[in-house]
This record gives sequence, C-alpha cells and structure tokens, in this order.
Amino acid sequence: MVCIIATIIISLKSPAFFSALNGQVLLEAISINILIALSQMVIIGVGQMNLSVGAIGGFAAISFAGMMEVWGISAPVAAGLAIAIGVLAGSLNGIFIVWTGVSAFVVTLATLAIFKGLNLAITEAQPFYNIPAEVGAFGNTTFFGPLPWILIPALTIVVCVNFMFNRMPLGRKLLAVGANSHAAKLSGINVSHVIIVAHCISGFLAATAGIALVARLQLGQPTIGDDWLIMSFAAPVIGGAILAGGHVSTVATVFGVIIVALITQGLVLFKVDPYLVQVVLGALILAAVGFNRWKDIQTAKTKPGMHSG
Amino acid sequence: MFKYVTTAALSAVLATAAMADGSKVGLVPGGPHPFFADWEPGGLAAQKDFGLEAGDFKVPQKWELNLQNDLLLSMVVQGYDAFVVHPGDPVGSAPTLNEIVGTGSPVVIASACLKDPSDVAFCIATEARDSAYRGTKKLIESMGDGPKKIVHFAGWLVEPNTQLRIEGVERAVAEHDSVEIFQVIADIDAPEPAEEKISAYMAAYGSETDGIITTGWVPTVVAANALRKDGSKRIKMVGIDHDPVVVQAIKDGYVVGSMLQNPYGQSYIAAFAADRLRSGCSVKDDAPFTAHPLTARFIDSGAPYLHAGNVEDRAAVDEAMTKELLSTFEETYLDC
Amino acid sequence: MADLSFEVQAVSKYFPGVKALDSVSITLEPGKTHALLGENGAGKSTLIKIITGVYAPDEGALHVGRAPVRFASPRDAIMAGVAVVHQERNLIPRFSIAENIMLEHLSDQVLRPLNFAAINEAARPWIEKLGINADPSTPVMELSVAQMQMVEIAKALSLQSSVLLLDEPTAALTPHETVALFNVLRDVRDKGVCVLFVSHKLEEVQEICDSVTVLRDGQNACENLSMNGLTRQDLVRMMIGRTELIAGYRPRDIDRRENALELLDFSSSAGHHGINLAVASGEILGLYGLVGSGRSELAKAIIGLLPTDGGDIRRDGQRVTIASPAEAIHKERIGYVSEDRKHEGLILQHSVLDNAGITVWRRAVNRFGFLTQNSVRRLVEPYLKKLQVKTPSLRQTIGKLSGGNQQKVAFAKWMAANCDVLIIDEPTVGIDIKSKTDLHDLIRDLASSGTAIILITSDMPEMIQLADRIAVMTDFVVSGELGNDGDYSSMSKQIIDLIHIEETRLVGE
Amino acid sequence: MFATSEKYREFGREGATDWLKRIALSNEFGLFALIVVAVLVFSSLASGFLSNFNLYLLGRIIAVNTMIGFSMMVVLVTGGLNLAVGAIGVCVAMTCGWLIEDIGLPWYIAIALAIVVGAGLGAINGLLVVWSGLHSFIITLATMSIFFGGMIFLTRAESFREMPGVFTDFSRLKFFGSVSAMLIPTCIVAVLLGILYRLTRTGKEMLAAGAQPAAAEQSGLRVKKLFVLCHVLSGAVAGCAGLMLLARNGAAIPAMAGNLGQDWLLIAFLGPVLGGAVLLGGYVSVLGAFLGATLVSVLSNGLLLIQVGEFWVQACLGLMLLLAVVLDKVRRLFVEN
Repeated sequence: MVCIIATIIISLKSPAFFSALNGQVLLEAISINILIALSQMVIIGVGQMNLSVGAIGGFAAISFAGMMEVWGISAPVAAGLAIAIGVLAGSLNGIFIVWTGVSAFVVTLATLAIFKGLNLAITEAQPFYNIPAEVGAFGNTTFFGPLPWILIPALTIVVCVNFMFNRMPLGRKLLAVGANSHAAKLSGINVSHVIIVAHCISGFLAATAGIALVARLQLGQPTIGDDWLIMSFAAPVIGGAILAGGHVSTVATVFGVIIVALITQGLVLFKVDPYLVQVVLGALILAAVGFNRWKDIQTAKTKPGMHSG
Repeated sequence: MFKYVTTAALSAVLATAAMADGSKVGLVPGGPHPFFADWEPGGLAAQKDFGLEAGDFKVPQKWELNLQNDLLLSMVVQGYDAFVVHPGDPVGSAPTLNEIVGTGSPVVIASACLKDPSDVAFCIATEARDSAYRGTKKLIESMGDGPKKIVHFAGWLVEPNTQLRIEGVERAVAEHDSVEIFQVIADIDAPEPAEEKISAYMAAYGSETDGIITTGWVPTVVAANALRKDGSKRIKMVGIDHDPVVVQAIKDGYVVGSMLQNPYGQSYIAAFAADRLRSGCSVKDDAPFTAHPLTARFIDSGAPYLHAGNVEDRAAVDEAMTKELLSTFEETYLDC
Repeated sequence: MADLSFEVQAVSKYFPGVKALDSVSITLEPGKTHALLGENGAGKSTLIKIITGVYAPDEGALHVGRAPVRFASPRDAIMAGVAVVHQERNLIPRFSIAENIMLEHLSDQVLRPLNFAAINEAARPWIEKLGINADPSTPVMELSVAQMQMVEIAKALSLQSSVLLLDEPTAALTPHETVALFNVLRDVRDKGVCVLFVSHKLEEVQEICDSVTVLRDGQNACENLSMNGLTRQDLVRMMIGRTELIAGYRPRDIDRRENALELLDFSSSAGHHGINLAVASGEILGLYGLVGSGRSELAKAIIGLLPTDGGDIRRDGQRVTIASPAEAIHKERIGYVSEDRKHEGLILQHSVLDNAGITVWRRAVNRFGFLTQNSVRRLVEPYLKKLQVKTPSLRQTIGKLSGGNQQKVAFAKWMAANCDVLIIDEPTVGIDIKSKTDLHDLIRDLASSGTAIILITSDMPEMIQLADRIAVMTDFVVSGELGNDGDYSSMSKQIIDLIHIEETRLVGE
Repeated sequence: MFATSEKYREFGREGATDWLKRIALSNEFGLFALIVVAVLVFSSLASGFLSNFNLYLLGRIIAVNTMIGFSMMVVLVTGGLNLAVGAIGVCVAMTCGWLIEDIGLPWYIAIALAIVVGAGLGAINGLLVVWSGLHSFIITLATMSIFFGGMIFLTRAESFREMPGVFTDFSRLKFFGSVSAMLIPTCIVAVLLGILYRLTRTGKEMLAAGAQPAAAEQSGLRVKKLFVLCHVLSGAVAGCAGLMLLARNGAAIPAMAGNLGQDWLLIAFLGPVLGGAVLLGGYVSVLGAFLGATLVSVLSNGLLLIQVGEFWVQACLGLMLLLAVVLDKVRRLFVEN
C-alpha cells in the first residue's frame, strides 16, 4: 500500500522514474537488500537477533573475491566455498548460543567482532581487485530489458524462504520455536537443532548477499557488510515482523525493502539537499510505519473484538 | 605493492645525519582504508633509510575517533616516541595529540591537517579544497565549451575535508558561467550506499549530465565502474586517488583523470621529520609554510594530476615528488 | 493404541537440600482413568515432570507395558507413547488449530512440503469430537480460552498414545465444556488408554476417575486405590491429613441503604449495554457467566482500562469518571484482582515484596522521598502473614512460588491497597484446596470488614458459598439477579436457567 | 500460625551461606572475577598495563563507555531500546558548543541547557513510542536519522571548537597520578541510578512497568508516563556521555560518534547486557553495566598493549568475549553444584 503511494508520488514528480534503466537500478538495489533482510528475518523468526549478518556477509564476500584472486579458483567454486564459509559461520553462532545458553545478542556481538576481525586480518583493509569479468557481468547485466540477472538468485531465495516458512516442516518449526520455545520443546521439536539450522540459513543468506555485492561492485571490498545491521532489521520490522519472534512475513519484508529502496531513490531523484537527506529519510520511515500502523488500527476497529473471561 | 627505492646516495647522506639511537616511530591512520596501503611501505622505507628503531604502521580497528585515540595512547605506553598521524578528526584529535606531544613525543600530521591551535609540529598533505578546485578545472577543461551540467559525488559530510571539497568544486564552477552543479550527493563513502545512490542518479539524470567530479575514494571507484558500464565515454569524469579501478579506467579512457595525494611520500617524509624532531631538531620559526584553511603550518606535498598521459608511470610521478621534497626538507623546515 | 500399562516404581527425586519425591509408585492400567491428587508441594508436579521426561528420576524406574524405559527428554516420552495436556498454555498462537494439533507430527517429514489440506482433514475428527466450534484453519489466537484448552487436549489425543496425562484440564472450562471433555475422556479410556487425571476439583475426580493415587509430602498417601466407596472426605483426609471444613453460605448483615459502587445504564466499547448493578459496603455480589460473556471486560471498563460508552458509574452515590486504573485505585479506591495472574496480576520475574508492594509505593515513600525496603515491608508484611504466604524470603522471585501462594500475594497486594471496592476475578482457578479455603475465608473477612466485593467466578459451588446476591451475565448484558438462599441445587438450577433463557432469547432473535 | 515449617522460618532473613552463594552466583561477581583474570593476564604480558599513565587512560575509557551503557540501560528497563543514543549524545554536545561559542553563555549554564535538550529529544522518542504503539526499535531508528540529520543541517557539519579550558582541563585531570577525573560524573550518575532503582518509587515503578506492563497498569501505575520518563532519562544520560566526549575532544564535533552516532551502539548494548540486563525489560543492574563496560574496556586496552597485531585486535576481542561467556557458564555450573 505504502509502496504504491510512494511509487505514484515519485513518478508524478519525476518522470525519469519509469525509465528502463531506473527500473534496473531499483531492482538491483532491492535484490541485494532482500537477501540481507531475509538473513535477519530468519533469526527474528526464532525470536533472536543476529548482529553478525554484516560481518558474515563481508567475510564471505572477501573470501569469494580472495579465493578467485589469490588461488585462482573459478567463480562458481569460489562462490560455493564462500557460501560454505557463511553457513559455517552461522552454525558457529547457533552452536554457541545453544551450548552456552547465553542470549544470541551477546554471542553474535562477539562473533561480529571475530568475523570482522578475520576479514581485516586477511585483507589488511585492502580490497581484492581482480574480479573475473563474468562475475562483474553477472552483477551488472540484464535480460528482458530492465531485469538484472542478480534478481534471479534473489527471487529464487525469496520464493524458497517464503515456501519454507509457510509450507515446510522446518519453517513451521522455526516459527513454533520463536513463538513459544517451551511449547515447541514439549511438542517434541528439537529446539537446539532448529536454532542452529536457523543460524545456518541466516549465514547462507548473508553470504549470498556478500557474493552478490562483490559481483555488483566488481570489487572484494573489506567494508562490505559494515552498514547492513540497521537495514537488516528495518525492512522486516517495517514489514511487520515481531521482534519477540514467531511471526515473520517474507512478502511483507520484501515490501519493507522496496519501501526503503524507493525512499533512497526518491531522495536522489528529488535532489534533496545533501545536508537534509538523513532528516527526510528518518521522517519517511516514520511515516511509512506510522501509516501501516494506522491502517492496522482501522481494520481492527471494523472487525469485532475477541472476548474472553 | 609499489616499490619505491630511494637512491643509495641519498640514504647514505641521511644515515650519517641521523642520530645513533633511532626513534620508535608509529604511523597511525584514522582507520582501515585502502588509501593507507602505501603508508606501510612508506614507514618501513623510512625505517630502513633513516635508521629508525621502528617505523610501524598501526591501524585502528574501525574509523572511530575514540578507537584511534585509544590506540595512540596505548602506543605511548608501549614506548613509541614519535608519531605520524592521520587524525580521525581535524578538531577532535587535537587534545589527544597535544597530550602525546606533552609526553615529549613529536607528532607530525600526514595526508590531512589538524585545525589550529594545536601542539603538533606541522602537517604534510594535499590541500583538499585546492585539489578539488583544480580537479574541477580539469574536468571543465575536458568537457569543452557550451553549457554543461556536472554532478559532485562526495564522501561523509561529517568529515571536514568533504566541506572543503564541496567549496573547492563550487569555486571552480563559479568561474565558468556556462557550467552548473546539477546535484551534490554526499555521505556515500561506503560501497553499498555509493552503489545505490550513484546508480539511481545515473539512471535518472545520466542523460542530462555532462561531467562527474568525485572527491571521495569509494564514490570515485563506483562512479568509474558506472561509466565503464555505460561505455559511451560521453560523460567526462575527474576523480580522486589511485585505486586500481580508477587507474585502469584512466588507461581505458573512461575517466579523464584523478587528483593524487601521494600517501607514500607523505608518510615517508613525515616519518623522517618525526624522527628528526625527536632527535632534537625543531621547526624553523620562519619556515615557508603554505596557506591552508585549517592551519598555518602546512606543507603541500602536491596533488599531481594523473591522466592518460602519465598514467603508465604513476609510481615515478609520486617518487619524483617525494625525492624533490625530501632533498630540501631539512634545510627548509627544520633547525637542527 | 496398544493396551499397555504404565508403571512408576519407587521413584525418588532429589533437589539441592530437598527430597522432592520419596519412593513414589503409581500404576496406570489400560482402560482406566486414574486420578493423581495432592496439595501444592506434595510432589505432584515433580512426578508429572518425571513421567513427561522433563526430569530423570534419581532412583526407581518407569515401565511401559512391563518394559523399563528411560526418558532423556520430552521427545522420548512422546515417542514412548506418553501424551500430556499441560497446565500452562502450550500453543503457537499464530498457527491454525489443525497445525497446533498436528505439531508433533511435523517432525515426521523433513523435506516434504506440508499439505495443509491433509493436516486440516487429519485434525478435523478431533476438533469435532471435542466440540471446538471452529474451522481447522482458524489461528489459535482467535479462539476463546476454553477453545484453546480443547485444542490442547485434542493435540494430546491426536498422538494416539498409550498414556494420556491431563494436568488441570478443566481450569478454563465451563461446566458445559467439562461435560463434553469427560465424554471424550470416557471414550478414550474405553479404547484401552491409560488416562491420568490431575485436578484440584474433587467433584470432577469423583465423577470421572476409576482409581486414585494421593501424594503427601513427597510420599504415597495411597497407591492405586479404587474410587469405589471413597468419599470426598476420604480423599481430602489423605491429601491434607485431616478433614476439610466447608463453610456453607451464611447470610450477612448488610446496610443496603447506600451503594458503594453502582452502575446505571452502563455501556462500554467492549459491547456492554444497559447494565445496572449495585454493590453495598460489606456485600459480596457474585457475577456469574460463561467464558466470553463479558464479565472480565466489565471489570476492566469499570477501572478505566476499556473506554466507557455511556451511562453512569456512581461511587458512594457520587457520579464519577474513571480514566485509568491509577485513578480507580488512588482516587476511587476500586481494585481489580485479575483472573490472568501471570500477565495481569503479577510480575512473575520480580520478588514477592515488589509484587505485594506495588500498590502501596505511593504511601511508602519516606520523608526524604525515598522508598526503602523496610517501609514497604511494614505496609505489606501483615497481609502476607495473615494470608500465610509460604515463601523462603520476601526477595524470592514470585514465579517460583506455587499457584496458591502467588494468588495469595496478589490478594495481599490488593488488601494493602486499602480499596473500598474490590472486583475479584476467578480467584481460585488451579489452586489447591487449602489455599482455596484460605482465600474464601479471606473474601468473607474482607466483606465483613466493610469492603464491597464483586466476585466473578465460573465455579458454581464457590459462587453459592460466598455471594450474597448473584447477577448472571450473558453476552455482555445482565440477564438477571438472584438472592442467595445457600441451597446449591436450587441456586445452580436458577442460574443455569437464567443463562439458558437468555440464550434461547438470543437464538430466537 | 505463620511459621508452618522449618523451611519458611522468617521472611527476608537468609543464612550466611545462602548469601555467599547468591553473591557467587550473581552476574556482577562473575564479571568482577573475569576483570581480575584479565588484569592479571595483561599485566603479566604487557609491562605498561599497570603503569600510572595506562590506568589513567583506562579510567577515562571506562568512564565514557559506562556512561554510554547507562544511556541504553535505562531504556532496556522498558523492554525497548534506544538506537538514537549516539545521535542524541552528539546533538547535546553540539548544542552545548553552540550555546558557548555562538550565544556566549557560561559553560555551566550551557551544560545544563544542553542536557535539557537531550532529555527533550528523549521525550520525543518516548512520546512517539507511546503514542504510536510501535516498537521502540523502529521509532528510534527513524529518530536517529532525524536527530542526526537535523544537527548536520543546522550546523552544516561544522565543529564548535572555541570551548573554555575547563573542558579539556577536566578531561586531563587526574588524582593520585592514575585516576581520571572523568570517572566522577560517571560515578555520580551510577549512584543516582542506583538510588533511583533501589530507593525511589519512580525507579521501582519503571522496573515493574517494564517487566509486565499489563500487570503494572492494573496495579495503578501510569505505564505510558513511565516509559516516556525512561526515554527522557536515556536522552539526558546520553547527553552526559556526549558532554564527556566533548570534554575529551576539547570541541563539539559532529563526527564524535560516527555517522548517525552509530559508533556508540555496540558499546551501549555491550555493557548493560554483559551486566545482566534483560532485553525483555524489567531488570537492570547498575553495577553490572559498569563492570560490563569495564571488562570490555580492559580487554580492548590490554589487547592493544600486548601487541597482537592491530588487524587481529578485533578478532581477539570477539574471541575473548566468547571466552568470557563460556567461563561465566562454567562458573555458574561450578557454584550451583
């Protein structure tokens, strides 16, 4: 709903919005941010937080670029290995959380430092430059006019994650654990396994986002991932995810990503004073969530309330 | 990694000049950044050439003023007695650096400047405003005559150099009636937002734009890639610094040129000066410092313009400058 | 559904410093409903946790069909055929009824997508059998409390286990629903399942159970006794070691000239309309109604938690408006003891003192503006003592106390608040006999000392024992008011009739 | 008939062993033990660690980090969070700088007014959270952007550097050669917060409202008002932290806490969470937050001194945090048995 209004406003003000190139740019930005947001959303689903999404994504990104540059491994293999690293990093998070019983917040904060530290230790803050042309091409070319190739993995993953949460036993177990882990345990669900798997999925998605960004930037930047944290939470929360867990919506998260992307692009298109960009961004986020909230209240009013007692 | 070999003759002269016990020099940038890749060889070369006890390059874990301050002070505890610093903030770094100078360790600022007043010896850097001004002039020159629109992609607004650069670009444009700044996009010194905003700009206004001036490392890289993708070479661009992506783009003709900062030379000479100051030299009262918006004690290391003509031997460009500066440095600026 | 027996043989369990179970045995036979009774602290919940695989016994063994079993986790217990209906709610609110019922079966298939149509079909028989009047795909969060309880039971039944353990299954159910549940339980029992029924409601135990095991102080007070010939008093004696004192209703002297609280043509946004109720100082007004009839909402509307929609609230004859519970308590001296102890009544992770003192903090501030432990303690300790709250210390986290003791602290909190009007909502749900009697005495004492009380309860005997007048609420309207003559059978019939008449009227419309 | 069994002898009187055990099981004790271990290890590995100068540096770092932690802690009480602490801190420092440099107010009045501004920004957060009913995460995410962006717009990102000497003098002041004066404001705030939560009605009400809003409301607490108050307090404390950094830097700088003030976030959470604050609200430990911040500060300072290689510092810090978490678990298991 908010998306449609935003689109209309932007396109009225700036006809350039509907150009093919612009659509491509928007889709590219959305593709990567969706992966980041889903990576966090999976963990929100089990009622935890993963502060290390950016660190895992960045680590996978430089591993991917580094393996291609230093060891000369072909791109698909390197991508596979980088994803494996992401999954491994995620599983470390999960195992530590389950084993120590310490809140995910603290554990992922610690692993954030570890993964980011490894990243710096390996790269010494220097980017990897020799990204094979085909990788760059994947990140920057299109098919059917404005559709970027990078949209394909993103879309596939959105469909898979959505399917997982709605139809697969694993997804339902994830949500059950997030809503009420005690009840899930009593229902015979192995809560520890589910939490570890959730973190593996999160690691997988973060790594995929990191690799996609390398393809997009054609650079193995060590700073990839530094700015993900807030975005990763903002999109699911704008999409209505409950931070306490048990309720996430893939589709709504995608809309959350789209809203943020539209706002960002709108700020460029409207040539907002660079000194005011942050203010406008904040105000627009507030307006978007405020509108959603207002709409919810309106619909709640028209429905008869539930009674108990 | 670029190899810089200072001539044997030069180092022999300097070795005799240096005092027997070399300084333990610490080179500390504001945070991890590819720009400082040349600081490490600069420090090591200085260690070797000038007989320093150390010429160690230490990087704060993140671009955070507090982390840099903590690192610097812990290095004092570890026994470093001379410092080459790229200040995390031209104002905020002053108290910590003054404190360090108070412990008897000289501090030389490199690749940036500290705002006066402060106790540091001097700064050796590129003048950001002037560099942006000259870069813009080069861009305007390359675009040719007729009404032109240019866009400016800049770094973090909270960094004072960004404001100086915006001013520099504005000043250059003001001198040409036919040229106007179409838009300034700032706060894009990280890859993700740079990619997102520059792509969005190019998609919306690329066709109306004639020139791009970039004054930040990441925006330069991202914009160079965007132009390569565009492929038409219609839009002219002048960037900043020497990222391989940019150098390659200049070679291939997608980018007109880039304003260099010579971090190797800056760190090398600064380490030399820090050592001399520690060994008892002082800055001359009448040293011929040049004007700078922040400080009265500014040594211009020069901002060579890298373009298609000289791109093949960038190392030589830097080295020539370094050598020239060093050869007269001691007698020009120091009292020993 | 194999006809297997389930035996607990001489099981002991130690906790640091305490022997919670001392060689306890119990044998469940297929085709029989077995009652497990005991006061709070008797070791009942520890035994339940051992049977369900939450704890492992330190000594003794469990046998299923004579074969020894060890449960390392609840999952093991489920695999061995032990299904449980827990006392606390264990449903996933946003999942559908069917999915909740079939949650255990999720684990069977890892890679195959779920077929919701099949799940709904598989769950439908259970939903119909238990009379849950809802579509299988309805999210559980949209159900009433009683329906949720039924879903829990359906979930356990769906496992087709050889042992079915029900821990206080009727706490949230109306008499009507209880009857439906019992019919299902008889059906299940007749199919050869061992049913273990844990409840404080002895009437129900007598009605449904074939045999009984009673625990007292961690030991067997009796083991596998047949219910035949056992009276209520026999059971109580085994549980508490003495006979129960049941106080019948005694009419009280009440000055009805002035009402402490009066509702005139009161309406609320929750849906109440045209409500006229009055309660005088020293009077207990019973408010009876089925779950969902709007009783708790009425209380919340009175204290300003839900917006009012018209009509008057009069306090000692004066017309008042109450915007928030803070005003209700501190200005009008009206308190509400919530039915939802865990979420609205108490702060479970805080200490006994902090919970009991929360209403008196305003008064406990000393002249320097500080609130010290001692000043709060002075104000609440007499009430905690009077109520005989059992706690190791006042710093004890209240969530660790038994339900009865928690409820006593909740009462102490409201007594300390010095309210003139108290609305008490379901005070004795899931509470043992001793605490229940204590609380009943307390409610009478409060009334005798001049407090006006509105008592909301679905427990008919409780209502008839305590209330001076009984108002019956049906679908957010007061459908009638009765004076209490203390005779259970005639009163309960009149009350049921009132509900029934109103229901037929509604259907007629 | 109160004393029914031996076990329930008397309210509130516990034996000495119970008391010791409770202390040994407490989070604060665990942190303290870890700090002692860390100090022992670092002082044996790096000679300079216990030098007067380093202790003085450490004190200064701890002072600021703890203050930042407090600013988050007071909102964690409500079960929410405040992502805008850094933005508010910078805004307060900039306000103070503006009041002194452009308006010409004396420094003490400027400080007071600036903290009021911090409280005001906190109030905006609180009111938005309470009115909208949205999670504080999303509200403060937006206000972080708005506050910081507004500050950048108004100041054009220019620093205020004509600060009176009292600021830098204060930040350099030390007692006994090794104790930084910066610890004074932190200790004052710590004591005040301790009194608030232990000895005042408002503090108790905040904890109750945060733990279980429904129960607190029905017990007559004005939950919304209390939540707004928590955010106001957070704004004021964040302002104090901002002013301490102002003193430390001798100037009010927009970049003081990084872009959008995000640099503060990790340390803001780390201290209170290590100190045992529950993210769901209703429980905090002032001492724990202080010790948590101290542990992190000691670890990062020590790692710099033992020269693990600057690019490895961050990885080591993460590893040591994990190690601390594991050691804490081992300690609990050990004490409980």
